[in-house]
Amino acid sequence: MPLSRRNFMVTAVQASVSMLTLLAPRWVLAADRRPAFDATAIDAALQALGLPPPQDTAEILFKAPEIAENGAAVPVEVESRLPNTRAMLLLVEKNPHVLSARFEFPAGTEPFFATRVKMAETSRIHAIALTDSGNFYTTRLVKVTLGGCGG
Amino acid sequence: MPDPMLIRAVLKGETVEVKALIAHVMETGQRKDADGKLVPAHYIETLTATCGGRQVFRAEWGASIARNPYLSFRFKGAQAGDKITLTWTDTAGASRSDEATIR
Amino acid sequence: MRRLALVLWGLLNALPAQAAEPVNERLRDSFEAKNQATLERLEQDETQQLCTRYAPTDLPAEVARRIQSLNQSTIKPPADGQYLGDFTRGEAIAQRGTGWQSSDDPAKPAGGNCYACHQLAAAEVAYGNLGPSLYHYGKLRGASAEVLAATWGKLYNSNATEPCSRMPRFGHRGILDEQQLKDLMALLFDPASPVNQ
Amino acid sequence: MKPLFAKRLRGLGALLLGSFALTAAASDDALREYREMFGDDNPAALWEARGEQLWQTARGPQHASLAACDLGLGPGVVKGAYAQLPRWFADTARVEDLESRLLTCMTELQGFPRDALLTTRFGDGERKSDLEALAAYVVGASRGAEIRLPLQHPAEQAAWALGQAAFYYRAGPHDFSCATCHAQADKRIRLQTLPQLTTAEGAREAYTHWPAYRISQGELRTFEWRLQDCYRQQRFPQLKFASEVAVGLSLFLAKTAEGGAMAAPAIRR
Repeated sequence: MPLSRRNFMVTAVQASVSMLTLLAPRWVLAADRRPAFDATAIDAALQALGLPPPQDTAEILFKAPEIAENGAAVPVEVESRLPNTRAMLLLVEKNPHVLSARFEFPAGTEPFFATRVKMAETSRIHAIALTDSGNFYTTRLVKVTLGGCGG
Repeated sequence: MPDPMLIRAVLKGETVEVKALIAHVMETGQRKDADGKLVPAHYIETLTATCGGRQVFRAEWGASIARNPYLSFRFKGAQAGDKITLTWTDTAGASRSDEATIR
Repeated sequence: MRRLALVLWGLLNALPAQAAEPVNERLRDSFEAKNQATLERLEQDETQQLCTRYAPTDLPAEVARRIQSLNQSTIKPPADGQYLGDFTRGEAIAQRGTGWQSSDDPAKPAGGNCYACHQLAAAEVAYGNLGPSLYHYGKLRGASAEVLAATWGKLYNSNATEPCSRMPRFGHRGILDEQQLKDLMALLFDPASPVNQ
Repeated sequence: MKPLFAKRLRGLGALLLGSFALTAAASDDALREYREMFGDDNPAALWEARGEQLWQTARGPQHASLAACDLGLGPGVVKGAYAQLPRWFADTARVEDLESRLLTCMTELQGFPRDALLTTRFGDGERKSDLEALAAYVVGASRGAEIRLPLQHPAEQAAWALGQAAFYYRAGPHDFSCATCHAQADKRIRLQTLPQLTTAEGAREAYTHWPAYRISQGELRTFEWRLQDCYRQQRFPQLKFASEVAVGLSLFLAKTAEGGAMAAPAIRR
């Protein structure tokens, strides 16, 4: 819930951007997506990808640890149960650059991925599924703990 | 020359489960070395998987995928004995392809 | 010949109670100075010598008394008589684990790394258990002159009351300065400190 | 991998001392979840693969492979060798651990200058360490092997005694020794479980899982790195690589862990 309030607030600018994307081809070229990886906020990353704010869903299975022993590698496993999921995004809200990854699933490939992501600090992680009938997200909060005898 | 990827591809029913470990520093450009100097960003930007001439998976990454990346995905339409090829390209223009046989 | 001597040395020192002094020289050969962590750090004061010599067995009563008196005399109360500083700064000191390592910048203030071993504020769940929980420290004990002085003494030189304590002698060894100790005192005693919520 | 992490976490039930112990117990479950999610997919395998390649390739000024390197079980025998190190080697007339022995083989057989090998003893990102890769390969070939250290040679007994003395040696600004953190059961620093290295169970838990892929560094680290980094955090000067204390402490802990089955390279925070 806080995600939609805080990060996906639809401003007039964004609304017009998403209107444009309706007219644009489904996928922008890969090279055109690179600037999204430099975005420092979630709404900016989505805007750079020409995506409208996604809706909350329970149809994305998102496995992430509640507490990470180390932020250098946090395992995540995501599976979409939404029909016709073409791609998924992984975003870490508090990272210097919020967009971690984009995965594309051609026909015959399951909308599933597992990887390990760096987390600069305790943060929400968002998984967004891009489907034929719109974009949907789900969120996990991962607490990154401090460790060790020397800080 | 980058080190080879370690790829496992196992057929479970109709689905091939692929798991890969990739030797790569995935430098964010924000880390300082022992001398306090910033280590320049250097990370894998794209990774594709092909099987029988068909692209079955594509990943685009930022610098925040963990060092020595782990990746798993699943696809249908292949048999045991088929070959799957993974190819990555990084921000320095380096790339590497490795192949595994589906078991 | 040298080898035979080593062997004899090894056999003679099979008991840890006898191993402390001769090992000093050989340790020196196995270490090298790095940045602020110079070889002098291998030199032991009398407390460290005694604690090493009797590890891991129990200290004889007279040795325990000797260590207590050696350390009791080092405790200096705050110059202005004020024990309590700022608990917000105290929390930061308790969280910080760096300081005094070869990899640390000696110009930066050292931490106390209290959470490595103690529970303090309830909000921090990543705390260790080598030491007792200090949650509600002041709330449970009050802040009488005796309690303040005893706690200051514990922070300043833990070996004055507990010989060979695992806790560093923060004041005596100059790990933390007087103001930092006061800030930690505030973290423990201030009614508004997160420790006492 | 499951037993690895399950074992580390055993005994934390004893923490139920007060209402706030519940928080610690809850954190503990969550850490188990984090550790288990890594499964068997340990990047250490990348080091093992590179190390095997390095072992077999003719390299160095003398253009030799390490096929003639004797790790204690005869020239070229890698399988099970790590589980019987450190040990006395007649050719060098010294007790050597794996790192020290690899240095010996790489200088004697391949002709690499020792100083150059020491410069890259620990890898850092793009600057890879051949020693760490070779260690990963050799240790991986001891998976399941039982640690056996008969200590029949007097020099091995002397190394054990030095290791034990070093373990209890208390010094530095913070008065730390190895025993400060590693001589009691069921203790943690922050959320990291501290193995009790004075018991067979605790020493096995620690020793059988090193070398390990260290998540925080994204590097494979050997046991000597583990010791050196402990001393750094003890606020001691730097432990010299392949020094008497490094070998002695390794041997002291390996002896305490005797009977345990090697399960390295593992994965660690």
